[in-house]
Order: sequence, then structure tokens, then C-alpha cells
Amino acid sequence: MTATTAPVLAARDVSMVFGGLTALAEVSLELHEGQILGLIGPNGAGKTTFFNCLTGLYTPTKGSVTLRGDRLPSDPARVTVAGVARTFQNIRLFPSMTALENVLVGRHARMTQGPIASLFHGPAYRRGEADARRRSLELLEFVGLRGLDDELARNLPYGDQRRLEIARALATDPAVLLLDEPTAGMNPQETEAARQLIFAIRDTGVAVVVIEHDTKFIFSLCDHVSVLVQGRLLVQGTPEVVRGDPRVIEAYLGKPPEEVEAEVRQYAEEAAHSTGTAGTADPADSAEDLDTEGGSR
Amino acid sequence: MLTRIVRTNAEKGHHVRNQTVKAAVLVAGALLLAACGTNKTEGGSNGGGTGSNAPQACDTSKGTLVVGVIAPLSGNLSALGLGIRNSVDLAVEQANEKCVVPGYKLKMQAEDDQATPQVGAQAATRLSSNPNVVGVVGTLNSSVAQSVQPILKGKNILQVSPANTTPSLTRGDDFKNAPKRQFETYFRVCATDDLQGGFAANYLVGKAGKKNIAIITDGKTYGEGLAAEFRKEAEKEGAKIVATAKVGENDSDFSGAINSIKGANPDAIYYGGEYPQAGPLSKQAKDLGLNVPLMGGDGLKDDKFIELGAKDGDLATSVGAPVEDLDTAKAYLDAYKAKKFKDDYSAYGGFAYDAANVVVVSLGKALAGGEWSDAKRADLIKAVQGYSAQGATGDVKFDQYGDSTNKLLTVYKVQGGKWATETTGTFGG
Amino acid sequence: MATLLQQLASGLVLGALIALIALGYTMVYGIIQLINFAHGEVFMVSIFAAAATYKWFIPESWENTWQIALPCMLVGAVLVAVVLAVLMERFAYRPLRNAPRLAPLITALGVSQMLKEIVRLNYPDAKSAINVPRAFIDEPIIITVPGGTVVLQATSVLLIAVSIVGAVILQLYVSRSRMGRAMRATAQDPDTAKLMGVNPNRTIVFTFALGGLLAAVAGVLYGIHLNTVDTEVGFLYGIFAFTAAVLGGVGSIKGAVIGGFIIGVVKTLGGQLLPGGTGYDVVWVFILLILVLVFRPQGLFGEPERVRA
Amino acid sequence: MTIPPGWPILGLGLLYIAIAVAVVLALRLLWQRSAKALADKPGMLRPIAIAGGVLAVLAALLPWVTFRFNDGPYPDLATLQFFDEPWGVTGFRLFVLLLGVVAIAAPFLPVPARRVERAIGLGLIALGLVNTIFPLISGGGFGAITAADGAFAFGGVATLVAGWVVATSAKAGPLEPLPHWNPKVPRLLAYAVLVVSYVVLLLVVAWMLDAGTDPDGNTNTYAGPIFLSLLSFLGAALGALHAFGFLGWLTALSERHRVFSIGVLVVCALALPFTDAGTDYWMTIAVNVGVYAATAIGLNIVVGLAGLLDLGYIAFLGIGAYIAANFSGAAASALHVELPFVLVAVIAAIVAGIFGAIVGSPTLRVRGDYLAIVTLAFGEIFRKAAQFNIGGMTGGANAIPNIPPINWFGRDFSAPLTIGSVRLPSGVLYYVLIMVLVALVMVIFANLKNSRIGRAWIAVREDEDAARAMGIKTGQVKILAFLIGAMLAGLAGAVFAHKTSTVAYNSFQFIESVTLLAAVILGGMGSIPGAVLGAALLLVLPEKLRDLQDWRLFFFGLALVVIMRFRPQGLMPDRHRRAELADEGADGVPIEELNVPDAPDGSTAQAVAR
Repeated sequence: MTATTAPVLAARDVSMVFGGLTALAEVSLELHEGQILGLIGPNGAGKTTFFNCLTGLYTPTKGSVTLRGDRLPSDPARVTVAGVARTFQNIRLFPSMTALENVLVGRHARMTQGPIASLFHGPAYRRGEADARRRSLELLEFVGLRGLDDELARNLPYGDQRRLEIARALATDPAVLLLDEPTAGMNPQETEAARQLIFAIRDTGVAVVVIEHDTKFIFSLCDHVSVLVQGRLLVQGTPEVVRGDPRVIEAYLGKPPEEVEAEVRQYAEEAAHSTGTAGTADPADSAEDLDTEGGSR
Repeated sequence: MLTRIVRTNAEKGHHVRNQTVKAAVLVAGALLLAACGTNKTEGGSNGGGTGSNAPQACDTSKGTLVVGVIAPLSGNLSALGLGIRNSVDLAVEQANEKCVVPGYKLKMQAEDDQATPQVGAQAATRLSSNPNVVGVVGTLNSSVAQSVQPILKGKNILQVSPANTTPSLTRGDDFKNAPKRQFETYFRVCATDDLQGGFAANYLVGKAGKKNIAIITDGKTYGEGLAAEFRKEAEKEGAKIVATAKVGENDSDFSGAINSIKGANPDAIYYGGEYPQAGPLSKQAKDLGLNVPLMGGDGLKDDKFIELGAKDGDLATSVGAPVEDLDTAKAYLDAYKAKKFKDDYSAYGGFAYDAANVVVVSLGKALAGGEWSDAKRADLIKAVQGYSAQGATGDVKFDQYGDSTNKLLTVYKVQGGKWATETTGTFGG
Repeated sequence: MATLLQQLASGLVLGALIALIALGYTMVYGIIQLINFAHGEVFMVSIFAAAATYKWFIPESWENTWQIALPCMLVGAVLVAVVLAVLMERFAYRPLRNAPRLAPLITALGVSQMLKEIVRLNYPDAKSAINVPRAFIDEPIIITVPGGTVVLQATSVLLIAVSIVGAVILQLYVSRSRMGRAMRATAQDPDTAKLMGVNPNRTIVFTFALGGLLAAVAGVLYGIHLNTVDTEVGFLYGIFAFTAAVLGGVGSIKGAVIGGFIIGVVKTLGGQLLPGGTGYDVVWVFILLILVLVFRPQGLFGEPERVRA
Repeated sequence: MTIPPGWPILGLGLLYIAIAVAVVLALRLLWQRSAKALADKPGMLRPIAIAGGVLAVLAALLPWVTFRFNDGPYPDLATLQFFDEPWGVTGFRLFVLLLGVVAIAAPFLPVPARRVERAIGLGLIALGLVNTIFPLISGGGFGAITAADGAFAFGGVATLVAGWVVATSAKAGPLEPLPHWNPKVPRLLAYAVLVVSYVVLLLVVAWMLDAGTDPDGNTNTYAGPIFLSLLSFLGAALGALHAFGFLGWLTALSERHRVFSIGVLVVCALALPFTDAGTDYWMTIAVNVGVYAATAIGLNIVVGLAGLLDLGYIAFLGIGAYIAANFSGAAASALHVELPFVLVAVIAAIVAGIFGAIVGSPTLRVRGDYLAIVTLAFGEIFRKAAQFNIGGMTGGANAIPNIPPINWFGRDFSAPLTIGSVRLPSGVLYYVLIMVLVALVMVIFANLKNSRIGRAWIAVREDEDAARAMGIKTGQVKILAFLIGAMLAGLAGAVFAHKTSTVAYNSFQFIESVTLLAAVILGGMGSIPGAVLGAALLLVLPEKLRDLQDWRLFFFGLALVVIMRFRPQGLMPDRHRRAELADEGADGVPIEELNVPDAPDGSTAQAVAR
């Protein structure tokens, strides 16, 4: 795939060393507007470390991360303000706040009321607050949590919590959304819903990076997939390219192609079953692709 | 008002229904049963005593007047505070027996100040809002007195302190050069720091010939004030203060302070503080190889000082002549023991007893058989100003500032595990 | 020079005492993340128990033989302290295990107030300080150093020895024994520990009992060393001990001991050398604590908190 | 060898303890047995409740002690002679009588009778305990309530049994669902209910404060038990009202009409000086309550909202107080400058705020309980600095005494005030001032809490990393919490200095920080009325327990333990916290609470209420 525009997010030679242990070695990535990028790799491959470098939680030992050409600061709060939002692998909502308040907190970065305005609740303050509330309610509706805005986050079902986390991240008006295992622990129906949600987010013009274990999910979702193994970028390219790469199959999937194929087929069936609508063609095609690739090997 | 609220609350619960009638019948039955069933025992005991255990009946037809006490009754200074309370109780009871205030029964009301100013203020306000409180004995701590004084002054209530030693309470900040009475309602029966500290310095430097003295203080109002006055006089007498140290007010390990003065090789230690720290301090100093006499004020003059580790040769000043020399003191001690109080009379029991007597005797004089009213408060204060009697601690009389004129002081020394009188005299200033 | 060495020695003695109490804090905190403010009061009660044992429970003929009197005091103090610690856990803290985090803290403060008042009101003469007998060798050890002498009580040596040996034994016990493993497992994840056949309740009770035992040992040593006790010592030493535990890194046995020694030495040397004199000695301890925590937020030997993401 | 004296005493003590434990265990066993036996027999409710109620009514009429107390009206007529006049019962015996009557009536009324019976049973037990234990202690042993002088005084024992029986009747079947009344009532009705309720609340508060004071102003010797009896009774009454669904309804009503109820509450608070409690004494306490409440609300920002445990908070109050003292023109102050109070208060707030920011700065790196110890350290450093007169600003051990009262327009704030023919107690102006201040602080807190800043604080409390990932500059936000909280404390400190008239280092001990923290936690973290209630409780309770003299601090500690045991979320928890704790109920509350189907839907009571 060729870059038609300048990348939104670009990582160049990002390396991270923890006390002599290299967690990341010269990883470079580019993310373009309207793109969904998948990041896969076995456990301990450095996916989350890479994420933390992108979000400013870690400062890379070497290399740089830029957002629209500007280098990202090394403070998570300022990274978020700059336009990179994230979700967490294990859900990190504010459990004792309502769904709406959670999203409002996400709105924090785009609001400007200081302590003085907060104290006096003047007209300008109230306008800003009303705007934030409106936007938050829109986002709740967007992710499908309409009517649950007064519910405490901790009382929401698991899948809803994941979606609420995404809504909260979207509330920061990000240019890039980083999703850390957004479907972990979900059942097939929920996974499919998540997939549709991510497409919808992409359609609003936000570039998305997804970390997942679930390769089938990634291959069915992303325009572009990067494979991290032991802190190195092994392969990157379209799902077709990655899926067909023998190194990926050996190093990452670690099992014979037939088995993978079977799994993918099963996944496609489940997805088709669960939704009963569009989307069936995609995984089925992929499975076929994989089949031919595997066969040619 | 009480019954009204209760009834309305109860009525709220009653939605009149058929069943309520049943309930009402039941209740009525129960009440009737109760009334009938027990009426038979009526008159089983006709009155439970006269309510007073006075051996001779005084005339108490005009009601009850209250002598207030403000002292720490809980917390770590309660030993001293309870001694004060009990002694006032004793004095009040004796006054009742002797009909000191004709027409009135006297009562003691003790309030806890927890040794903190704002709790003391609350206690003082509580007493001052009772029109029957004639006077207050207290406080123990000078810092509490500072918050109590203006409150009692506001109501023109007499206050006699058994234990405040800070000179500024009576004579203002510049008490040496420009004394000025602070509160005309305030008196005290104990000696102030400037007297005691000065007298101690006279003795320790002049008589005992100690020229290199270390001072340790506990950072509290009493100890700091005493030590400051001691220092002034000691330096005037030609002694050198070779080292100073402070200890924490609740500390028990004094090795840091002792070691820090040990290098200066003092030949005596003056301690500004009270016996719970002074006893262990003396012992630990000896343990650490600093075996010199330790001297302090009346806060040390307690048998527990010895029990807690005071060594032979340690010294304490105290106000008044030695107790053994005074019949009034012996009478007080005997009476206190006879009452079998749970707590010891402690360092300020005698002063509190005297203070309470000041209040009740002056009251008797001011009333002179008349009726108590707010207008009598001024008379009472006038009577106190003119009060003069022999108390448990010696002569009790006040000067124009409200301070005790009893400037007699005694130095005591620990000898063979007992207090012995060393010298008695007055401090000229 | 002699003064400094003397101060150092005194600081180490104080530190040893604080370390012993800090062990109790650190273990209880390590296992249920509770600042057991009442631990200081257990220490205080055990001193009173030791004094009472000496005064009322051993025949006069034994009183002058410390080889008999000291173990008796220890037994009395340990019995009281352990029973108290266990009761406290059972009736005050266990019902609150799932309550908001600060509820047990307030309970701990309430319990300590109650213990203090019970002793103050019921123990004869406890309204002010009472005397505790030495019950140990009363001969000081005098060491000559350049510029003077350093005087050490026999009890000082005993204190330092007991705290170090005690900490080593405790460390071995926690790392080697079955109960020690159970404690560590419960500390990390009570639910998983339960699945592994560890009874968390019993383990927690045991931890409290062990803390009580250490407090009692500290209490007896305190009593025979300083020969005085009042109801306020629990609070004072409780604060020091908790500070020591935090300084060393809460949950670490080594940290508690070293934290204790640091506090003892800083307090005495700070009072000697730094401006303000002995009055400000506590201030230096706290300033050191703040500095350590700002630059090493997990304490000296604590596990660094991982940045979770 | 002689037996040392301790052993026999110890043996006796252990024997007593063993007996007590045996009795408690036996009672518990009996309780469990009867509960099990009654569990599926709802029909047994009436007979048992009636039996218990009748017994309570009888008990109220029985004698309670065997002798007449020396003086004072404790059991106003302690012997058997009062039966001439069975309706003349007063005091705690009236409470017992009323509770007994309600216990008899409740099963016949359309109310959740078992809940009501439970509340009444517990109330009766408390009443019986208070009024049995007190004569035991004050009257010198069991002779006070058992046979002596030829009279049997088993009123207390009978009440205890009655309470136990009534409470047992609540075990007949599961507790009913809590009735849910519809709060959507006509505005006028709602206003009327709110006004009446708040006025009743005001009267009850005044009544409680006044309990145990004789008409002539003397404090009754038995004020302690009188107050505790009243407390037990009010507890039972509140429990019954709650069971009735009334309290929940009232809460919902006041939340619906927030502005109105706040207004009524403020008016009621300002009306307190006009009630029986309008004495100099209670005004002083009320001002101190106000000072502590304002400070506790400040602390609530730090602890309740931002989740940063602070154990040295009293220092900020102290800083404010010392600043005010120094600018008050007091003779002992270092500056000898007198500024108008408003200006002084602002300076005090600002200086305290600056110190707050300094104390808060370690929060950038230090977390959780480590932070608690850092703040404790700051508190102790402040106290030492104040004690040793740092910079000559604190007066050291001698304190700064004789601070003049606030004086506006020639009116001395500590003097009494006369409006028309009503003479108000001295200190009433301070009371008004502090009420205005507390109201202001409450508004500040509420506005901040429901703002961008407040949400950021709560987010930091809930999950700091996630908050940062949401673009919240957590460091700034936390320091801001300390800064604003400390400012509020400094403001309160300025009033404190003038009202107490002396500022001494020993007013700012660690225990005071604990009191503040306890106020926040007791009231409910993050809750505004909670902090005020907590402060009021922690200052008023010890005052009411004054008459227990030596034992007051013990009971204070006990009260803390008991409240935390049965209501760990605080007395008036924040809405969020309340919900959160409802979920945790599985382990946090006594077993019997678990069976309560509190769900508002589908209950008959709800239908009734509608």
C-alpha cells in the first residue's frame, strides 16, 4: 500500500531498553488518515511497550514518535491533548463515576474552564459545560450506550465497559485512537459489534491502531498489519501479505497452516451466524487467501 | 416541648384504620393492667432519704450555688487535674458542713479542658452560661487560662487558679518593668515563674555553688517560663549556662538531650518541666554517666518524681513553707485521705483546696446572708481582693495584680529516697 | 568525638526499639494494607503488662533475680499483647475487610483511643508515668574513646542484639516456613491464596499475633531500658515506627529494621549537630522522611510501583 | 512462698470475663434458634410483638433503682411510690412507654412491621442498657437494680428483655421491602413537608443539645445518661421512620427541591440561637463546629474528592489562625499590626493555600499511604515550629493570647446581641459569621465538585493513570486540591483565632488532624452535608459526654469503632459512594441486611404509597 498523504502518526526507529533488556529495537511505523493498523505479536513481543511509547507513558530510549510531523511529548496527559487517545488492555474506567461522567472526563482536555470559572459557574462556564455534555451524550449514543448515561461504570456489563472506554477516548477528539486488545474476553457477537464500531470510528476520520491477540479479528479489520516479535518489527503490510509471510506463520502463529485455516473458517462462520448480515464475505475470502498461500508453501 | 415533639412523631405513624382501634384497646388494657398490678406496692418505701448526708443541717433554702472547676480530667495531664477536682470537692463539702454560705447549698461542677485552649474555652463558656456559678477554680495550664480568662471576665465571674505560673497572666507582657493588671476577675494562689525560677537560681548558684549549669526544657508553657526566669537570675548570680537542650513533652527517651549537654560537663541540671519526664530524665542522665543534681520547680515536688528515678541530691522548689510545719496543711491532707478519693491529690491539690476556700469564704462574706445575684459578683471580687487566711500552702492573700502575696518558697532535696526540706525563704526579685 | 559516638550509640539503641515495633507495622501493612495505628497501643499495653507482671504476679523472692523475672515479664507481656492483637483483628478489623479503605483507619484510631483510656483509667497510677523495674544487669559498660568515654547500659546491648536477631529470624521464617509462604501468598492475592489451600483468615490472625509478639518484646525491652512508661508512649513510638516502616519500604522486613536504625540515629545526631538543637530532632527525622519519599517514593527497600498500563 | 497479689484478682477477672462470654454466647444461640424457628412463621409477629410491647409498657412503670439518687431528677422517682400517677411518666421512662406502645401497634398498621419492630427493639435495648449500667456504676454495684432496701427495681432488666422480645418478633419472616414513596408530589405539599421536617429537625437538635440541662441553667448531674437515653429513643424513632419509607421520601424530596431545602436549612440553622439551645455555651460549640466543618470540607476536597490521604491537615487551620493572630493587633503578636478582619481572612487563606501547595507538591511523586505519612510529617513539623516560636510568629510555648474579638461597625462580636426584646447569647454574631462562612464553603465545594476540576479530582482518585491518559495534568490537579482545601482551612482558622482569643501550639496536635479526618469519613467521603454532620458529631458528642467525665475519651473511641463497624460508608454518603457500597454489600454489612430485597419495584408497599 502506498502512502497517498503524509502520515498522521509516525514512529521512527523507536527503541526501548529496560536495564539492559531490549524491549523494542528500532521499530518504525506509519499511520495514515482513515487507516486501521493492526499490531500483533506473541506475548512479550513488546506490543504494550510500544503502545506506552506512543502514549508518552515511556520515553523511548532512542527514536521518535511524531504526530503530523510534531514530536510527541513524553507526558501522557500532553500526548492526549496533542491528539492521541487510548484505551487500556484491562479496562481502566473510573468505576464510581457514571458513564456520562466518564466521558465528560475524557472531554477534560478539550475544555478550558479553570478553577475560578469552576467556582463561579458563570454563563461562559455553563455554555462550555453544556457543550461538553451534549458531545458526551452523542458519543455515548455513537458507541451504543444510549440511556445508560446515569449508570455507574462499575455496574455496566463487560462489553459495555469496553465501549464506554472507547467513548471516553473519543471524547478527547483524537486524531489517532489506540486500542489495546479491545475484544479481550468478548464473545463472538460482542467482538463483531466492536469490529463494526471500529469501522465506524475509522469512517469519522480517526486513524486507529489496534493491538490484538486475536489474529483473525485483526486480519478481518485492518488495512495494514505490523507484526512484532521479540521487540522487532518482523513484517508489515496488508493483511494478505502478512498472513502469507512464512516467517509470521512460523514465528508467531507457531502452528501448521491447516489449523489456522480451520480456525479462521470457524471464526467466519461464527461471525456470519452472529450478525447474519454483511461481513461474511470478508473473512471467508481471507480464509481462502490463507489457504492458497499455505498451499503454495 | 419535649412531650409535644414525641407525640407528634408518634402520631405520624398512626394512620387510623380498623386495626388501630384493636391496637389502642390492647394498649389501654396493658396500661390498666400495669396501673392496677403495681398500685398495691405503692408506699413500699416512703422517700429514699433526705438527699443530703450533712451531719448538721444548714439552711439551704435559697438554692444551690456552683463552684466550677476547669482542669484536664482526661488525657495525660489528668493526674494533676483530678487532684485539683477532688480537692475543690473536699473544700466545697467542708464549706457545706460548716454553713459557710448561709442560705445556700454549694455544689462543685468540674469541666474537662483536655489541656487544650479551645476545649477550655468551651468548658468556661459552659460554666459561664450558668448564672449560679459563683467562681471557677482553674485552670492547670497557663495556655488554657489565656483562653478562659476573657470568657469569665465577660460575665464578671471570679477565677482563682491553683496552678498558672506564667507571670503575664496577671501582670501583662512586660511584667518586670511595667506590670499592669490584666483581668480583675483573675487571681492565683500559686507562685509565678519569676519567683520560683529566681529562688531556685539563688539557691543553686549562691548556696550550692554550682557555676556550670545546663538547662533542659520540655517546650511547654510552664517549663519554658520557669527555665527562662531561672536563667536570668542564675546568670545575674554569676553562673554560666553551659548548655541547653529541649525534650519532647511526652518523651521518655532522653538520651539525645542528655548526651548533647554531657560534653559541656555541667555540675547541675535545671529542668523546666514536670515530674513524669523529670524522674526518668534524672535516672537516664545517671545511666549515661552524667551524675549531677537535677533541679526543677514545683512540678517536680511529688513523690512520684522519686519513684520514677530521681536520685539523691535532686532538688525542687515549692511554694510556701514545708507542709509538716503547717497545721492547716496537715488538716487538709488528713481530710483528703479520709475522703478516699480514687486519685492522688498531686502537685496542685493543696493550691486547689486553698483556691476553693478563697471562693467559698469570700462568697459567704460578700453575701453576708443576702441573696445571690449577678450584681453580687463585684462584691465577691472585692471580698477576694481583701481575703486573708492561713491555707494548706501557707498564707493566702492577694496583691494588686491578683497574684499571691505568699512569696515564701522552700527548696526540697531528695535524700534517702525521700523529700527533705533544704531551705525556706523568700525571693526578693 | 566522644559525644558523637555516645549519640550514635544512643541513636542505635533507640533505632533498635523503633525497628522492633516497625516490624509489626510492616507485616500487618504488607498483608492487608492497613495502617494499624493501634499497634503502638499494643506496644504500650505490653509495657504495662510487663510492669504489672513484675509487681503483682511474681513472688518477691524472684524479683531480684533477673534471669527469672525477665522471662516472666516477657511471658506476661507477650500473652497480653498477642491476645489483644488477635481480639483487635477479630472484632475491629475483620468486619471491615471489604469496607472503604479509610474505614479501618478510623477504627484503628478509635481502638487506640480506647486502649489508651482503658489503661489510663484502670491501671493504678497510670494517669501519669509509672516506673518499670530494670530487671536486667544494671552495670553500665564503659568504653574509653578518644576524648572521653561512651557509656552503654547492658539493656542497650540487649536491645540492639534482640532487634537484629529477631529481624533475621523473622526474615528466615517468612521466607522459609509454611506459614511464611502462606503470609506472602495472602499478601499478594488473598483470593488466589485461598484457592491454593491457604486460609487467609488464619494467616491474617497469625500475622497480627506475630506483630503483637514483636510489640511485646519491644515493650519489655523498652520498660527495662528506660524504666518509665505512660499511656502516651504508644502514640509517640507508633508514629516513629510507622515512619520507619515507610522509610524502609512498607512490607519489607529489612527495610523496617534499617528504617528504624536510620530514624534513631538521625534523631540523636540531628539533635546534636543540626541547628535548633534537641527540640527539633523530630523535625529532622520527618524532613529526611519527606526527602527519601520524594526521591524514592517506594521507600528505601520497597518494591517500586510499576507503571500500570 | 506467698502468692503474689495479682493472681487472685486475675482469677476473679477471668471468671467475670468467662461468665460474660458465656452469657453473650447463650443469648446469641437463643437468638439464632428463635430466628430460625420464626423464620417461616410470619403469623407469630403479632403475639410476640405484643408481648414485648406490653412488657416494655410495664417496664416503663416499674421502678428502676432501689434508692433515691443524691440529688437531681435522674429516675425522677426512683422508688415504687409514683404509681399514683401512671400517666405522669417522664424522661427515659416515657420513651420506653412510647416505644412499647408503638411496638404493640405496629403489627396492626399497614407499615413494614418487622422493620419497625427491629428498630424499636434495638432502641429499647439501648435505653435499657444506658439506664441500667448507669445506676450500676453510679449506685455502686448490683444493689442499685436488684433487691435492696426491700424493693425490687427490675425496670431496667424488664426493658432489656422487652427489647429483646420485640427485636425477636422482627425475625418472624424476612424483612419487608423498604416502601418507596413517590417523590413527585405537588410543589406546595413538598414545600410544606420540607419546612415541617426541617423545623422538627431544628427542634430535635435543640432538644438534644439542651438535654440534661435544668430549667435554671444548672447542668444536671445525670445529663450524660439523659442524653444517651434521648439518643437511643431518637435512633429508634428514626429507624421506624426509615422503615416506614418516610426518610427515603424526604431525601428524595429535598433532592428534587434542592434550592428550596437549602434555603430552609440555612434559615433553620440561623434560628438555632432562638431555641433552648441558644446559650453562650452552645454558641461557642457551634462556632467551633463551624470552624471544624469548614476545615473538614476543605479536607474533603483533598481526601474525599482527590483521594489523597492527609494526616496533618490541622496545620492549615493553624497557619490561618496564626496569621490572623499576628494581624489582630494582639499585644503578644510579632507584628503589632491591626487589619480589618475581612482582609486578614483573605491573607490567612492565601498563605495557608501557599503552604497547601507546598505540602501537596510531594504528591507529584508520592502515592497512597506513603503520602499520608508525608502529610503527617508536615503536620508534626508545623507543630514543632509553632511550639518553638519560629520566626517569632507563634509566641512559642506562651502562645498568642488576648486576641481581640472581631469588631465590625463598632459591634463587638463576642458581646451578646439584643434584637427587639429578644436577648441573644454572646457569640451569636460569630455563629452567624461562621454559618455564612460554612455556607460559602459548601457552595464552593459543590460548585467545584460538579465542574471540570471536580471531575478531574474524582478521576485522579479513581484511577490516576487512566486520568492522565485522558489528558488530565494530574500533578497540577492534585496540587490544586491541596491549595484550595488549605485555603478553606486557613479561612476557618482566621475565625478560630478571634473566637478562641488565644492561639497556642497545642491546639494543633495530631489528634486534631485525626478528628478532621474522622469528621470526613464519619460523614461520608466526598459528601458535603456529611462533612458538616461529621464535624458536628465529633465536637458535640464529647461535649454531651462531658458528664461521663473521665470516661469521655473512651466512649469517643468506642463511638468511632461502632459507627465504622455498622456504617463504614459514613452517615451521609455521597451518591456515588452510596451506590458503590451497595454493590459491596455482599461482605460489608451484617448478614441480615443481605436478605433485604430493597428493589423498589413490585412491592406492595409501593403500591400503597402511591
